Amino acid sequence: MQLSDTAAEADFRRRLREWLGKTLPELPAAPDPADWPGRRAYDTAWQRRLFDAGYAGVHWPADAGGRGATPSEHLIFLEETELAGAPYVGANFVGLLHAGPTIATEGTPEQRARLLPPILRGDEIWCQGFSEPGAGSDLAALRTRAVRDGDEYVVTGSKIWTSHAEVADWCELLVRTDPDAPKHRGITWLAMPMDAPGVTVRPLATLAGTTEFAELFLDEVRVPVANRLGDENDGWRVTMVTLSFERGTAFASEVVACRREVRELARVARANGAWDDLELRRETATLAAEFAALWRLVQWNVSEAAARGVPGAGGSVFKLRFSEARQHLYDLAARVVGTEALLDGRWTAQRLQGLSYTIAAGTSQIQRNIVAQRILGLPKGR
Amino acid sequence: MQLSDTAAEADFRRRLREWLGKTLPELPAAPDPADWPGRRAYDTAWQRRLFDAGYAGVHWPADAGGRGATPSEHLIFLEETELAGAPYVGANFVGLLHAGPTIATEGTPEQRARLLPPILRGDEIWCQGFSEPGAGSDLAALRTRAVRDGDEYVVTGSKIWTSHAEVADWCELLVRTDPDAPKHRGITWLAMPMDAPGVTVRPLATLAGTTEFAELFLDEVRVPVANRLGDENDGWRVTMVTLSFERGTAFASEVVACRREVRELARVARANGAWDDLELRRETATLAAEFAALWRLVQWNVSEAAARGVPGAGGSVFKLRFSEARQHLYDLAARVVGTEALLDGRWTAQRLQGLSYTIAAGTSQIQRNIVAQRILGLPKGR
Amino acid sequence: MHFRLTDDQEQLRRALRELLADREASWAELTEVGLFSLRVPEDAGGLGLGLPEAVVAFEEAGRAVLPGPLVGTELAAAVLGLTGRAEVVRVPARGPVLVPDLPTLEHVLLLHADDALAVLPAAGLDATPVPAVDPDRPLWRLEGVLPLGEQSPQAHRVADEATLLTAALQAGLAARTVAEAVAYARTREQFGQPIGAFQAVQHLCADMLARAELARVAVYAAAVDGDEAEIVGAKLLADDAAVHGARDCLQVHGGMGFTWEARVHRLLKRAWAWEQAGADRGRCLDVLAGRL
Amino acid sequence: MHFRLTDDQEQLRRALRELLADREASWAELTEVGLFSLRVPEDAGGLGLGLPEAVVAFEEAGRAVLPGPLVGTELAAAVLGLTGRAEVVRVPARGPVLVPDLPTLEHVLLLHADDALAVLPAAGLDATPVPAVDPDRPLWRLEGVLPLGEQSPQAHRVADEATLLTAALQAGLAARTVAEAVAYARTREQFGQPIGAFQAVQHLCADMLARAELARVAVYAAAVDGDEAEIVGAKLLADDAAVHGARDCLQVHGGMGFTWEARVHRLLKRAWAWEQAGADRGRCLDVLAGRL
Repeated sequence: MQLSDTAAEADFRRRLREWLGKTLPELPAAPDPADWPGRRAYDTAWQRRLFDAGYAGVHWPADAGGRGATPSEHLIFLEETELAGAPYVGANFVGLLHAGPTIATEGTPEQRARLLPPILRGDEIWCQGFSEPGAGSDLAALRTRAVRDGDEYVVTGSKIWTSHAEVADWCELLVRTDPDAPKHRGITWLAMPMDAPGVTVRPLATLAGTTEFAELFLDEVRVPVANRLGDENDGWRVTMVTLSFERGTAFASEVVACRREVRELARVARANGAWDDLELRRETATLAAEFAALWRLVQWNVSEAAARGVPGAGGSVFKLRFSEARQHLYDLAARVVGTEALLDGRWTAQRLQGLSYTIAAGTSQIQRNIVAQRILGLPKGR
Repeated sequence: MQLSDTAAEADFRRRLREWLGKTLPELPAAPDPADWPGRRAYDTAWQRRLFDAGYAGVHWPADAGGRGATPSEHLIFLEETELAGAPYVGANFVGLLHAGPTIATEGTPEQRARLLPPILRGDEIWCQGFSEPGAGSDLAALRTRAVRDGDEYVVTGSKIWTSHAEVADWCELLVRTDPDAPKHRGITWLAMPMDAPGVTVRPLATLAGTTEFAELFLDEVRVPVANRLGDENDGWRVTMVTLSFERGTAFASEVVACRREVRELARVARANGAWDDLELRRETATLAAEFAALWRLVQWNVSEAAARGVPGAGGSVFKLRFSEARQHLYDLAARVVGTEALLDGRWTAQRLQGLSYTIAAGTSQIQRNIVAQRILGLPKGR
Repeated sequence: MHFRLTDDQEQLRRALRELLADREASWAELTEVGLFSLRVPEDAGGLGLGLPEAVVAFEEAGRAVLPGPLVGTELAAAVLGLTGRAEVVRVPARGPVLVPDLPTLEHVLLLHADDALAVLPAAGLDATPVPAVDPDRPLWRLEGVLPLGEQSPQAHRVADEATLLTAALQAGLAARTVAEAVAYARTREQFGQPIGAFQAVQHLCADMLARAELARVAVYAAAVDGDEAEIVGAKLLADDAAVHGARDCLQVHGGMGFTWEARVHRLLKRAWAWEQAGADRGRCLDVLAGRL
Repeated sequence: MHFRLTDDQEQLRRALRELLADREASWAELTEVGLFSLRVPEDAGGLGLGLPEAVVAFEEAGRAVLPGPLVGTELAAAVLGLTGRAEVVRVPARGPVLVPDLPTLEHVLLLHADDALAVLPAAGLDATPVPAVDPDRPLWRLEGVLPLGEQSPQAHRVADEATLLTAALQAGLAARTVAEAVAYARTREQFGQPIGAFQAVQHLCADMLARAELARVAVYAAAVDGDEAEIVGAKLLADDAAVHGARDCLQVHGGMGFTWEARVHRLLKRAWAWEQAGADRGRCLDVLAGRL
């Protein structure tokens, strides 16, 4: 067991830190969160800088244009960029972390050549069309239909929880191509151009009052068959393949951020007197221990993934605990700041946002099912 | 909404309190918990005193020999006897609170005449033969067989969690008389004399190291058909009937006791310095509020039962919260007393005993199923 | 002992539930049905009822997540004999002093930590509007030096009863969260069955109900008994039932609950707001610990 | 970074798990395999390994719920160069000073609240046997005035490493509770299916595993990193995983768990005992808060 960097890792970290130190001060001011074109421009400019410096797709295989870094180096990348306060992956999220890796694994040479380089350079933005109003936890119940018509699919239906839809060039879309097959067997993966006729984007206001997500309405949208990844009706497997790209690094930046938040909260508590309350002090300390351990769990999972080539089963365990710890953090913050928690300020915004943590990317209930059935081998109920 | 006594209730309470004040000092010393014959003698002597004073079967209907008191008066009886430190119902439990009421409702005139008076007078002790090693939460899965042979049933099987079996005269026994019927339909209720040939009692050590319970082994025990309550194969209904006798008063004494325990714990904490720990102090206060509310919930449920004739659905809600609050109380006590919690003393004995609260008389999981399905009307899963 | 609603109390509850069922009642309507004059003596134009009736009524107001200065207006009329809208504002242990709905108020009943009460004309207050997280409960921050108050039996009554009426609002809100969660769980299907058929969802809802029921009974008992320890205990249980319930209600709603449109978030935001009204958690626990 | 067991560490774990699999190893066997000399330098007859290896070994000891003065004997050898059985005893915040297994001991390592250490010959101590709740961990109460101790780097090492090794025991015990609960849930049938098929049981077990895994990783990291804050954080998580896990394991076992025979209770009683060994919760949290 070793937690310190290898020589190569230390070198990678040092160079990255140097580059960040030089580059970050040159960045323009971050755009207003409501200014979608401004956000796209900001995020893609950052991606272009990463690309020029050789840090685009750190974790992508070299033959897909990435750096081919080890999982440990990828983790260092995430840790250092977060510690340095570098921009969040933002609009590049789906392209870099989901659609891109899927195409790298499952795409034809033509698809890879056409679609991957613009992701790495920050030229093209992707969004994700998976969830539907009727298909959330039960994603495979999706009903958006695609009917083959010559060289095209004609797609009709709707999607929800699509981030960056307003400024995306492409959508990785899951559609049902065989309504008669068992639900996992009739799904197909398509790369849909967002400017295709019939695509309507409607911003979706969240409980925080912001519009981070959109709904997509698809009305006989024609998508070339050439945009299909993998075989027809094989889209479920194609999509799941990408999850095995995940090398324990999901949420790594967020853990680093939460550890900073706990320290910040302690500072606020010291300043406003809440620190004198033994209960609040101990609860803050408990969370500090929890996030410290969660960071170690990230390192453990990354090491496992690096050694075994596949991510360990630790992902669901991590997700379960991390989601709850983050919500606990912002509930605690509300008690620390007192009546300020009733104002729409910094801590409250985080608290509202945090309400999604036990829901998005697999509810805590689903995570527990996974842990119980796939890790512990408990039987499915009747 | 009224919490104070009516004139009749106040009168009942005053007379009872007077009688307790006069009677309790006359009682002999309580026997050693391991001395079963001593316990039987002590408990039945107390029951005889109650009988002589007109307090035997306070809640039983008058035509069954009881006092026919209102549910409110029954609650007053439970509260005052607990507050005064009167003996616990002990060995009379099953007779007074389950078997007796069942016989009162379902018995023939002959059965009532033979079986009820000795319960009220403390002459005969009952135990309960319901649970089996393979039938706990799923009680109706019981497999102890009874085969009709002329005027007798021949019973073979085993029972578990039987209190006072060592000193009981009778066992209210559930047996399977029709193995081919749906599980709730093939069960029969029998009054089995404990001295019948083929009955073996084996003490069962609990995790606390004591033997409060026993296992019953039944080897071709012959029970007269005349001892059957209700029809053959109708035993499930017969048994459930008694639960509707329950008028919200179950655990009422225990709530009174827990409120005393919280005050006692605060005294201990003040004495040993634990009270200076804000966390412990607040946790104790939280429990004080919880038990105070649980006492109000008892009063609410009793009032509902009195008004409607059936107990409200509040029983499961009460059981759920009360079980957890009691366990919390003894976990908190362990923190208050420090290393003393590692010794086999007063608080630790309670803590160990308390481990059964979320299991016995319907696990908390079963209680939640009941609340969700019967009160909230949520559908059964597939 | 007859610890259940009387027929009159049942009728009051039914009337209010009906009024508030499908729409938001106007302030005039609430005044008309006597929400604020329940406890005003009959010879002063009120209904001459007691705290139990007020609590039953406020439970319904909480269930309907009514906006506006409910608690203060009732207390101003019932305890202080003042007419017009009013709100009780406690000086918090931490954070700014916030007044909800300030421009609509005639009186601000400012309570200090020691229960000293200052009855202030709302019009003259130095206050700044601030962005509130609950969209139906706009807030103003009091600026400058806070006026002193006076301790008195009346002030203590305002303090205790503000806590109790707020607890009643929370108990009603908690019951609402159960109803909304259950209704959604019965209709929303995933994996081929209503999500309410999954044991995980059932148990979540069962615990929600248990919290709501215990809180409700505690609030009723505190109204009948009037003891400070019962009041603060009821507030703790009601806050927990409302906040935890609203949180769980969102969880049951999954992604849908995260939308603005679904309005589930209003339950949580209101529960947070009412949690900070009346005596705060630290004070409630101190009172209870002091009794042990 | 290579944060997983090395091949040698894996081998150590496998060897111990095999040794401890189905029966209780004798003290001689434990000594023989080097449980107490893992960290003793090779030239002093030990294995010359480090804290990570000790933690891996103690995790297995915890999983096997081994009795005896494990932690103190290891620390006496590794830190103080003392041979023979020893136990670390912390003067508690509340309650008597309790020494487990006293008659078998040669040394008592008495730690005061300020980490001052007194190394005492066990034979001379004024102590009374007292009834212990854990049947495999008999206790003696120290009587009279406690000997003073001395602060030193060695004393601090004993304090920190006692906490860490106890955390390792608890992490192993926590893993054991998961294994026992899952094994029972897979075979015990009620309502026509294994109880492990019920979502309520599945979720209980899933949370148990999550706590156990997080604790395990935290213990490993603390062993590698050696930082006091990591150690006390690991202890908190491991105590929670062990105590809560043993509690849930009993719940999964239902009535069976309540019998003496089923031996599930031993897991809980030991988790309670080890929770009070090493730094206590208040101290752990103070250290962590001090770092913020």
